[in-house]
Amino acid sequence: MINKFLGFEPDKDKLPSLTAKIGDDIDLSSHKYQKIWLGPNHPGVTGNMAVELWVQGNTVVKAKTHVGYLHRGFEKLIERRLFVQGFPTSIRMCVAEPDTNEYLIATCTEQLSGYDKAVPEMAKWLRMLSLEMARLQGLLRGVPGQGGTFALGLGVQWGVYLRDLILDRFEELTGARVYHMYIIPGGVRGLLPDGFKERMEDNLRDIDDFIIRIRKLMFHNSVFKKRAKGLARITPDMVDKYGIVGTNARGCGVKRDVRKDHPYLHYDQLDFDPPTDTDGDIYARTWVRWQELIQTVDLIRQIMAKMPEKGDIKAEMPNVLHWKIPKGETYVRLESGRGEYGMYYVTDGSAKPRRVNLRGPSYTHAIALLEDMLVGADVADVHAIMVSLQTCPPEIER
Amino acid sequence: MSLKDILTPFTAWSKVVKEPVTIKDPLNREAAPRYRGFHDNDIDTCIGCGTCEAICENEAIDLVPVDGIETKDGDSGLRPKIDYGRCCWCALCVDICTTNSLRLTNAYKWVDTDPDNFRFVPGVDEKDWYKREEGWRKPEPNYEFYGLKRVEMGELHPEEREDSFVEMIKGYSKEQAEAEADRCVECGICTATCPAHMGIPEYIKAIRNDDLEEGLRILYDTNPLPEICGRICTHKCETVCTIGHKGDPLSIRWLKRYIADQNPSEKYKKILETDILKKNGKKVAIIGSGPAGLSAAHYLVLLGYEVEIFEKLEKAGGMMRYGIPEYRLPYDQIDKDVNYILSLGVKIHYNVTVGKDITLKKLGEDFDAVFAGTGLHLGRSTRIEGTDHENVYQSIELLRKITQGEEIYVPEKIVVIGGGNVAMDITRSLARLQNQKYGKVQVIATSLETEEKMPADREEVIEAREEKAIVNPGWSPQRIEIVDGKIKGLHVVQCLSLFDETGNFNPQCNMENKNFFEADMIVESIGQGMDVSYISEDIKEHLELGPRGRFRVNDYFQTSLPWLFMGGDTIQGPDVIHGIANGHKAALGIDKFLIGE
Amino acid sequence: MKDLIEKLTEDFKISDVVYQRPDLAFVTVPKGVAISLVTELRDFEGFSHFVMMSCVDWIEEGKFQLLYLLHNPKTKTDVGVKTFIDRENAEMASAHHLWKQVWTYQRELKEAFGIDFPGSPRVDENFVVEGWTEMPHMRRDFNTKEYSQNTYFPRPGRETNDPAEYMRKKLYPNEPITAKKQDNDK
Amino acid sequence: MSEKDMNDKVNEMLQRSEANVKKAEKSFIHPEDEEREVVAPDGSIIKVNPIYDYFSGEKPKEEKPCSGIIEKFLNWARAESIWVLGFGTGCGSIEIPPLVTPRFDMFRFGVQMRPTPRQSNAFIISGYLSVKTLKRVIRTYEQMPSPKYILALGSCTINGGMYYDSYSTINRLDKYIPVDVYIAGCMPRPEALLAGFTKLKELIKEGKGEKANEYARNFDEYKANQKKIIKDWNMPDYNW
Repeated sequence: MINKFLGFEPDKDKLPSLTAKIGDDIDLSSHKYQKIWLGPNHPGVTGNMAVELWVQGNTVVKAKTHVGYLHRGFEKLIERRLFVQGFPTSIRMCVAEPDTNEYLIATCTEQLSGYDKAVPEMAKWLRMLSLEMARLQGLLRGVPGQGGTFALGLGVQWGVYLRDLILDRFEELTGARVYHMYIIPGGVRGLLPDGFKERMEDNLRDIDDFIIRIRKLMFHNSVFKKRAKGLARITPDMVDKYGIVGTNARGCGVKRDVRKDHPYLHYDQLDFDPPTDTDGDIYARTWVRWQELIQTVDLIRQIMAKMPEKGDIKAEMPNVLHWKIPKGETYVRLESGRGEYGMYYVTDGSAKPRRVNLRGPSYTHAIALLEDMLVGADVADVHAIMVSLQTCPPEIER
Repeated sequence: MSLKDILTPFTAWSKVVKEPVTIKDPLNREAAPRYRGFHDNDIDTCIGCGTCEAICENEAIDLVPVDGIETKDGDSGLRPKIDYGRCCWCALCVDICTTNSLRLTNAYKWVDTDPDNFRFVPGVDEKDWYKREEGWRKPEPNYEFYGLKRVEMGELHPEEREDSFVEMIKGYSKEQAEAEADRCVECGICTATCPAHMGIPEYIKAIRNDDLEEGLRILYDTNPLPEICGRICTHKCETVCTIGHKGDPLSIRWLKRYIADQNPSEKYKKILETDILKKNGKKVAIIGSGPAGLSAAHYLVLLGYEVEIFEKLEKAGGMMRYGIPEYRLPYDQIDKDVNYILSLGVKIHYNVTVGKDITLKKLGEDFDAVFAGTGLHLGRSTRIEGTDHENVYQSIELLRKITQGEEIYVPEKIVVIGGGNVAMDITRSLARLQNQKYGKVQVIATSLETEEKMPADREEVIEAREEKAIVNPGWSPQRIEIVDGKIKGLHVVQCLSLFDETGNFNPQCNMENKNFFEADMIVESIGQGMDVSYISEDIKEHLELGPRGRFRVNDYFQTSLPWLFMGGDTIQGPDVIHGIANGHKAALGIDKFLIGE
Repeated sequence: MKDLIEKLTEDFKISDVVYQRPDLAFVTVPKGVAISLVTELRDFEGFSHFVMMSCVDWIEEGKFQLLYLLHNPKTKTDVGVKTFIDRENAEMASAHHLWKQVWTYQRELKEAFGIDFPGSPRVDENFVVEGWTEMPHMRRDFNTKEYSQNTYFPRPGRETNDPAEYMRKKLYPNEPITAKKQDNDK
Repeated sequence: MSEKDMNDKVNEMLQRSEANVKKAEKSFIHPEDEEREVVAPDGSIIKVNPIYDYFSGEKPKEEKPCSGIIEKFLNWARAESIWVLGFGTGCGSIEIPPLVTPRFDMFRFGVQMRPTPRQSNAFIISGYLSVKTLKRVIRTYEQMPSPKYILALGSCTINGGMYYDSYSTINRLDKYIPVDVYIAGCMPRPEALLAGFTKLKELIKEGKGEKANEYARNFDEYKANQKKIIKDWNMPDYNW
């Protein structure tokens, strides 16, 4: 109303109609369209990637995702490395939740060499702990980060601080802040340090407080509600068509969670139920993630209560320098904060893998799905849509 | 949307009164105690084995020589140099470090303007973080990257073996050998210590790859007696094995034996590609068919020489056959190695004593060169009171008689003087004979050296005790008590030290602490001397003498008479592997002398 | 799962079935029927979730192995449909009409292995590398280390010593040693 | 500028562009960047060559420092207001959020993030650079106003790091753009980054933050190195 009074409200009727469809050749020389590159050097994109947008006025009519800016050729590099050398390389495949990569590569090698039964109990619980901590630190960035895309920076400030506390715990447990290199084929690389559980509990209490506050700040916020509700809606029939997984699928009521569907480690001994919502828009997805935040905190508490006090951390295995795995192939998956995260692993009987292929959820979310979802969206919402799909470029290009 | 949605976010203002979470001094913040920061290395413990280099997936580690660290047995003299333009701080190098010398401190700050500075040798180049105690060390417990426990070798049980001369070590099966070979980290430190410089990591690798023919080829590159060495080698390599710093050293000897055992002798020529050998028309004579002589013969015949061996006794093998009891080295295994060498075209004359049946001078005239590997076949005496009694024997003499199948005098109580491997051999042989004869054992082996310093291999002592022989070291023999012409026993006093400050042999004894070992028979086994009676005086005067009464030879075991080469126990050792190494080197020396470079 | 595969074996000439886990099986089919098997599994057997598509380079046999990994959300099982195609002029029928994300995989495989998928949208566009003139980078015969050293030049000034070789030079330079044998691990 | 001069300039640019295209085996110029003739609104036909028309192809110039106390004052001001470009080029950028949030709070050191190169004078190369990103980094770097500084994080910028054998990432950053400060670590902690900023401030105050001039001085050499690995050079030589 005010806008109209001041004359800012664009008269939609005067704009040319949206004639272009995805796949059509858009003739830029017709002067009806403008091309915008969002990224790679743009604070609004998720990491070092780019989206090429064709816009008509404020509306996107065509989008193309460009990746490869972070391409390091991991899959090629791991083919050159011994089985034990794979995990420091693989962990860098995704910086947002690095532990998932080490778990995958360790489990693949264990399954193919037959040592998966030999992994000690203690190591399994510690693996779960580090995976859940990784999920927690990812969510602490991700949930308020969605608010950040709508210019709500305060939640990010809180979230990043709390994430840092979890990184401190990681540092105590694993010896590193971000690239933990903790889960290795056969086990893990250390027991819990003294007093870890108490300090973790302190942090979890802070996070409990944060969860309440972020709810008030984001989900009861008129701006957030107005912009996020109804935006970038995923419908249940899209889930299989696009291969949507994780919170993006759960946001529209399709309950898929690898932890429940294919229980790995000791997830079958934990009491949890993956949260879902029905709307499928950005608000619903963020709401699911917020519930997941509560659940992850609870899971960490459960794990710390149920895990044994002491035990072996690594299985007895052959000399790592000449470890050979017979010919075989496998696919291992886990539930990362972004959804099903898997690895296809092929061995050929030598001391090095034949092929390693990572299946990141962003591979489908950020290319096929994002490109289609951006059509018709406002330019100002592009960033929000990218973040809501949990785009993580390194796992696309690897 | 309601008014509530507009007002609720303002609750965030309640944080305004909270204490800020900002770290006051972030530049001096300590990292966690387990943090993987910059490297430190205890260079005195480090042996430069290069395992850290092998496991580094980023090729961040170089091995470089360091001032003040010498290359010696068991220490390559190299130390890791780390390139921080490569490192990813995964600490695999720390986890696999064979000596636990490498670690990561929790220091993490290094800012520089010159990219070439980010390389350093931890523990050597001055860095301010070495004093930090915190940091990453190898995780505990039971966190190992290679097996620390040796694969158990199957042995005959003491009860089964104590009265028989059947070989007591069973040998590895394929699975056992591969499991044991898997523990090797391929550093190659052992190669320098092996007198023959065998390609140990290479043949262990051949076992891992299940390519035993390749393994045999590697063995024969430097050692033509693998069956023998695989059983009785003194395995100096195992004393420096890097795996031994944290766990049991690799049983390199048994692995060598495994390769030799698994290859049938009739296939040797095909595997080793020695069906057809070229000839160069020159002739070499070899005196003695011990390890040195056989080794020299083998490499000479490969080089194209016509080789003839002159052996005093009725069978080839020298001390290997006549000095080592059958339960350690069965005669058919000696035959396997010897027959292969003979099958290459080496001629051997048995029962020919040089100096008696044929003179050395004659050999020198008939042949282009002569190699003498005559060995130490004269027993040494303690020369204490009573050693001239008829029931005081030399061990070497008894062992030869046992091999030759002669009946020897075995009374109920025996004392053996000596703490070396030969003493253990005779002790255990006599114990077996006693068992066969009386059904019980009473042999006492005593030596000057204390238990820790006994020159015999540790397992020999343990096995001797398992066979109920008594090993009681640390006593200095004083006199043999003889009553009515019969030996009653040996008087000993406690021995305190063997060498004085200058390192000369000068035993110090505690005369107060006495002991008496009852015996009907005394065996002396305190070392052997060489018999040089085959060298006539006119030749001897041309030969220069070196230290410890041995003849002086050059690097190629050439004496001052250019056509005469000498090697084996008379020059170095005494053990088999030195003999083999000498023979090989002398063969090359003869080739150099006769044909030139 | 076993029943299902047995049921399909004859129609689709399935060979070489490997049950890697109770919930994961790999089957091999001829090149011509791979897409129809994938379609059959999607439409009639409930394998509605397309997990991934991958390629393995079996250079020794001159073959590329293509893998279509499908997931059945109801029975919670996975089937990997494998097919082998020639390495020379590698070409495969496109499956982009079955799932929306498949063309991305095909575009990546075209760039990384040089497998053509005629008809797949944007299959010729660059995916991750830009201005690439060498052979497709994921092929086994592309030596990435050599390429990196020749193109990006590691910082000079590094040299290393092999402990055994160094000890030989220092302690026994003239002794006979084992001749260097070929590396069997390669 | 007369019409003749104009034509000469256009021709010269066209020739340069042709030479450039010939050098590469295949043309990497995007269709919209190709030189072409367009019809202006008034009906006249204009030749355009977007790559050279929109940017300067001129070499950068060395800038002489002011004298004495003025330069000292300027250096002090520069050192206390390091504005970092918010371009996360690699994995090290995950440690930037902790720095701009309360826990480590780099604002108190006079460091802040800016969204565009035009407003920044410091560039954090956060780890490895793929060739594709390097091209953008060069372009971005050249758009930053002088004096400008580069902080390189981690092993990857020094000697390739753990991607030393990757076909996609460069090994040595200093061959392509000049670097002021290297920070060891993979990746460096926020505290180490702050130490890096402290070191950079010291350098600037001492008048040693002269890498932008070094780039201008050795421009040809840097360009040659860059062009050796960036095969599709579809941008002008200097684009500010």
